[in-house]
Amino acid sequence: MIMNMVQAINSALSQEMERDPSVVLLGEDIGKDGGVFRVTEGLYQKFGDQRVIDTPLAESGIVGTSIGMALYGMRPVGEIQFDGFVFPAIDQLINHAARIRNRTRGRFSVPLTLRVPFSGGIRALEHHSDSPETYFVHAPGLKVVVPSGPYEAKGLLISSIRDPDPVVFMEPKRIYRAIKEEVPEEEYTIPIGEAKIVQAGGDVTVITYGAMLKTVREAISTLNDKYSIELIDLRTLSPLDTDSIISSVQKTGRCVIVNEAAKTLGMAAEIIARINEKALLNLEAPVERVTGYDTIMPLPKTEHYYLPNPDRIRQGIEKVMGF
Amino acid sequence: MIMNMVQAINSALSQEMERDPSVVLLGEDIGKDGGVFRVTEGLYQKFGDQRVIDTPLAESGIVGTSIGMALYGMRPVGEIQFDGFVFPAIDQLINHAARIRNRTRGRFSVPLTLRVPFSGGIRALEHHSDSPETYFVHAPGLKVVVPSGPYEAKGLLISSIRDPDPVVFMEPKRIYRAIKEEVPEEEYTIPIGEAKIVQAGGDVTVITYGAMLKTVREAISTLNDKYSIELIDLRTLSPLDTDSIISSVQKTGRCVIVNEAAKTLGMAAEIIARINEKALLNLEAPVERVTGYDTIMPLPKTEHYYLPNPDRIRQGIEKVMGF
Amino acid sequence: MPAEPVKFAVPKMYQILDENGKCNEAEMPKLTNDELRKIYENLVYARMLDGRILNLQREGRCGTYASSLGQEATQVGSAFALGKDDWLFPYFREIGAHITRGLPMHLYLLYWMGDERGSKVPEGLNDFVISIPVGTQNLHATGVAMAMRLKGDKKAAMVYLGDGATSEGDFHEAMNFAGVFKAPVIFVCQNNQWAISLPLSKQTASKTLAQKAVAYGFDGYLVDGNDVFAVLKVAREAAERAKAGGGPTFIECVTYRMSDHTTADDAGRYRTPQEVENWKKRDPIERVRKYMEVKGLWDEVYEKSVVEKANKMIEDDVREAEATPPAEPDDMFDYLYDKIPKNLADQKAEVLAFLKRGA
Amino acid sequence: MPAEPVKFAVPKMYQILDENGKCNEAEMPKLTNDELRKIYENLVYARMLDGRILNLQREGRCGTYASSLGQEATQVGSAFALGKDDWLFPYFREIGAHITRGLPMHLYLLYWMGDERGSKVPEGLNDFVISIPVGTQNLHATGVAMAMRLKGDKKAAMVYLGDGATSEGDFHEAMNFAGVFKAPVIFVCQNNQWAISLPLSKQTASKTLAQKAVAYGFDGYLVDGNDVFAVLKVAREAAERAKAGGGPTFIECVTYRMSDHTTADDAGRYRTPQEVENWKKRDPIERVRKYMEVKGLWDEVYEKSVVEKANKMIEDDVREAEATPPAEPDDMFDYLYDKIPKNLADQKAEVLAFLKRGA
Ligand SMILES: Cc1ncc(C[n+]2csc(CCOP(=O)(O)OP(=O)(O)O)c2C)c(N)n1
Ligand SMILES: Cc1ncc(C[n+]2csc(CCOP(=O)(O)OP(=O)(O)O)c2C)c(N)n1
Ligand SMILES: [Mg+2]
Ligand SMILES: [Mg+2]
Repeated sequence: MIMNMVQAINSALSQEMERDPSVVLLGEDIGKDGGVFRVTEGLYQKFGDQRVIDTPLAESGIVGTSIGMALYGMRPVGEIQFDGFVFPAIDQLINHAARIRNRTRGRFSVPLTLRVPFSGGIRALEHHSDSPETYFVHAPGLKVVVPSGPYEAKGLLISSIRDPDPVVFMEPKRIYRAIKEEVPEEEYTIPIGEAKIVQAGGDVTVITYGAMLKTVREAISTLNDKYSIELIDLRTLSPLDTDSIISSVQKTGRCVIVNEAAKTLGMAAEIIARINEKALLNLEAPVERVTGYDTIMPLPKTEHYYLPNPDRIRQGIEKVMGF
Repeated sequence: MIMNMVQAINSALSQEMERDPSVVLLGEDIGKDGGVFRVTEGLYQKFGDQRVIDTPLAESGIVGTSIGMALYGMRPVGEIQFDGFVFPAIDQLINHAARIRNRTRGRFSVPLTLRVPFSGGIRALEHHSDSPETYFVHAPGLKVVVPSGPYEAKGLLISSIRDPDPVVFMEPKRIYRAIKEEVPEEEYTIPIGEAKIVQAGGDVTVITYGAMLKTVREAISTLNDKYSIELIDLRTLSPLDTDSIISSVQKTGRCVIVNEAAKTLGMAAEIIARINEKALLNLEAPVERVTGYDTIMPLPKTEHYYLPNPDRIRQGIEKVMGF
Repeated sequence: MPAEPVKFAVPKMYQILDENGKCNEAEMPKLTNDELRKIYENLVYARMLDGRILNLQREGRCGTYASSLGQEATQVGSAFALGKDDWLFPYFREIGAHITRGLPMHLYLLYWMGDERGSKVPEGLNDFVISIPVGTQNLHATGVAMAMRLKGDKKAAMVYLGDGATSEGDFHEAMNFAGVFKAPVIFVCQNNQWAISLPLSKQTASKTLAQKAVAYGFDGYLVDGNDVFAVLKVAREAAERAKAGGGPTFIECVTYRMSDHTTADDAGRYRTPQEVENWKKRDPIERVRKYMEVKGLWDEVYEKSVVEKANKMIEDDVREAEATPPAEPDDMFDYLYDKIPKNLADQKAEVLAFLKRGA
Repeated sequence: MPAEPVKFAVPKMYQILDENGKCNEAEMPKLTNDELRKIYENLVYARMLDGRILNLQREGRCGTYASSLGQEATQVGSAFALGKDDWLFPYFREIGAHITRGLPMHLYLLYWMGDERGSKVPEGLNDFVISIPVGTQNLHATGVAMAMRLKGDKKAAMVYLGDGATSEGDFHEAMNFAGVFKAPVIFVCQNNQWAISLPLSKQTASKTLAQKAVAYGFDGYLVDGNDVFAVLKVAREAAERAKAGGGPTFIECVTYRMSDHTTADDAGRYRTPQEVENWKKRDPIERVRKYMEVKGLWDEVYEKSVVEKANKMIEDDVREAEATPPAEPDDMFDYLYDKIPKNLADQKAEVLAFLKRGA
């Protein structure tokens, strides 16, 4: 069935809720309204207000009570309305959800999934276009998953919900409806922790995730004749699939990493550190970072200056190729 | 005058409060009690409860009201009692303090200093030994300063208080009283954004900051005869003094970075990324990370397994030297 | 005597001017005729500009926008109680307050059009900028008020929040700090019954928002938010009390969000047209008009002049906002810190070089 | 009528057993003599174990510790109201509650000695682990209670918090969620007058903590926290109400922290010995003893047996805790996730190799 990402996520939620009565949704406006992005559309009508729970306006409350529900054996799927509003919940995520299994030596655990629409490019309001993945990837005990399209979204979300540990599931809102593709109607899972080689190649490795995959595809569409490009979609940011990255870079010797978040301590930094550790001698050129800047995501009128775009990505690829 | 770091910070606070009536302190138990680490000892008695303000138990409240005070022209110096309790304040720090100058195009600014005792090694309770610097360094608009001893602490704190932008001043609590050294009684500043070459050398660059400087010194004390080690104390994590790092690594070709925070997306990752960008061809060996693990800081009985220690650091140095 | 829970009686809503324009003159705040007219004109300008922005949005000339329709009395009445030296902290739905304070409204437009320069409030105007994250602004206002008190300045800070915002932790911490430090801050809660799709009854189990002040040891008031005089009266007394050292006040203004939450929302999904219709009868402007008519302060000629003047201002606002030349990419680097750090300067140079090459 | 603030009368404190052991029998909760004795024995064991831990700390055999001295009635009385199926969420000062619930107390010791295995609560015991971050546990308990309600389980969750914790945003959000979702959760606030060095009067401007429940639309009770029967009575009724679908209850237990905040604190810096002396007269155990004596349930022989039994248990607790072999470094990797990810397995292998080399 042809679906966009909103439909794919909706389908995953709906099927998991049918399969497992302990799956409940919590969030702001996810009920009758179907969520501000309509991701939960129809679920309230289908499962009722005991399974699709409109919460008061309080993000720490959403995550903190989800932790409680998870302790009691449920599988809460929380929604944070926009990236910028995850910060009030960070204490509950990092100091609690992420630590409970470890600190109780396995006695308690928190099978919580937190959905967070993120990243820019939709000309949204302030605090509606941020890319906060670093905050979660740095925190031990969390898993961080980012789909790059409808097919990935459904399979990864189902895996996240079934995962026995807390997963931050980051949804690149820019491609909520921008990509349509065949998505199986039945349930399926995509393993967490495994990157995907989207396109095999031998000259240069391009690594990205989320909405940027589309942008990278666009960028390399005009370079594919010139270079043999290996394109990797990380899919999971934590735990990071180091092996896939390393074997690719060992083969190509050149690497460009694209992430929309701020450059300093963005995902690209960690990937470079791991390449440095395991494939330094293979490198023919410095690994290139094409990322957001170390500044605040601008308001709509100038957000295009901030976002990595095909031109900047191509420039990055040319740079490593021409080194 | 010989001072430990607690005394040096106290002296900086006291002198800045005398010099500038707009400097006020806010925090939990900083008044009569003098702070849980006694850093503000005597200041309440000297300046009164209008300048040394015991707040209710609420970290977001401390930072949020400090922002307001700063908007009104004061220079608030907030204290978070322990590292683990900065998370409830992260929204106010990252979404507000860090952004106000930018979003108002300079009309409003937030000259706030937030003191955060951090890192482990003092056999403290849960959530009392964390190293959250990544969360601040990744956030555009913040400055992040970490002293490594009494002398640095006084000069850097005075610079931080006078800085027109929000500074997270992270105090390595493990060395609060462990290092005593000559500290001028009068006021002086140490510029923010400049690393310090603690020891010049040509074979290998060792980069660290905070309490780890002491541990690194201990580690290399037995290696200084064997290798010519250049030791860099970052002092400021954001903005990072890239130039000092790069020129050192260009010279030595070998580098070990020591940080106590979790490895993935810890400071070392960003430093490696920058070395990769500007000094890749100078590298004779992969840059080595000696860091905390990607796990939760253990409780006191096993924290020694987690903390970088002289042996691990020496092993790291030998590894890059023997590559 | 068996254990009894804390007892509490739900308060009654304070009103001066009813839905039909009937006024309890004994309670009227002191206002000159000029002031009365000013209030009316602000209400009208607010509503008209709001409507115009909705149109601009539909035409693609403005970004997502949060309309104030129906809440003008709460906004104008409260802001009118402030002096020039007082500070105002909006959230994002206060067109009437901004107008009353004298913000050049082309800036407001510019902001919603997606340009940071819209938040560059003119020097001398003590109005902070819009807060998109719900609830956080309460702490900023409280901090400013704490500083006022520390400095011995006889001023007050006023902060706006929605009914939904009362659920956030920051609201609680701000209320508590305000109470403890007797900060001269006035919390103006625009209880417009909805937080996007969440009705008040699901936002909190407490019968009124005003009673939340009980938790913090200071006064809460329940006021008809569609009655500009009641809002002004209570806000003015709160400001006076604040400046006299009496500490904070919480004012629940009962009003209604007549429009969708924002232009990105469709309220038809979660509430009945009937409900909206019912609230139309309680329109905040209509009743002022009726009142002024009785007083001989309103007639068709006056109305025409008010509308014309507003239209003229609105045209100027729109023109000025749209005539603002596009921002430079430099801006995203230049305002982050007082002085641009080297790393950022390098990134800026990269962007500029990249853009030059592209051109 | 002029605008009037929300009115509210400060409640009176509920008491059954006064400081002299005088009891209002009409209000006594139903208790068999065995139960009475159990309560007394728990109080004594709690106090003695607490004292023993303070000694261990002084001897360097335990880490920083937060004493419960003086607060035993609040803890034992409230926890006694729960059934086995109910859940309990402590903060970090609930030795009496843990004892009452049947936690093997060597685990409690192990935790304060700095070993995560102390938080490995035995299966079947629905007690969550200590929360060092103040206030956060309120949301966890509320979430568990929400889940109980969703599943239709007739159970309740009880959560402890200090007076200081009422200032945190998470407390507010938990209270609000609890109210909205009618969650069967009982908030037991140990108002021990101090939050480290901050007296209650600087923590909040509200006269009582009980009245904070008004903000959330459910019942708050003000109870003598040094009266184990009053606490038990109110907590039991709250638990019954919760299980019957009546929603949450907030109970302020007025008590006193007789010791320093923790062993790292010196309360002499910020409070007078006089204040502590005054509270000694309101000791929570003394009055139960007097009451039981009158009832013929207490004499010196009994007392001796109680103390002996407690001593014996304490020796066992200490022995067992100290006999626990040191944890392996593996543990810091093995429990983070259900399955150890590769990156972490690599780090673990590194550590183990490193340690082997060192040995
Ligand atoms: C911290 C945070 N969470 C979520 C949002 C998304 N959001 C924007 S407005 C809104 C509802 C606000 O309701 P209310 O406070 O009643 O104000 P109103 O919009 O009704 O004026 C929500 C949930 C936000 N802006 N900030
Ligand atoms: C979020 C957070 N901030 C600060 C602290 C440090 N701290 C530990 S206990 C405490 C005071 C707690 O007071 P209260 O809630 O009254 O409980 P009590 O200790 O009196 O039992 C503080 C400030 C903490 N543990 N967590
Ligand atoms: Mg509202
Ligand atoms: Mg207390």
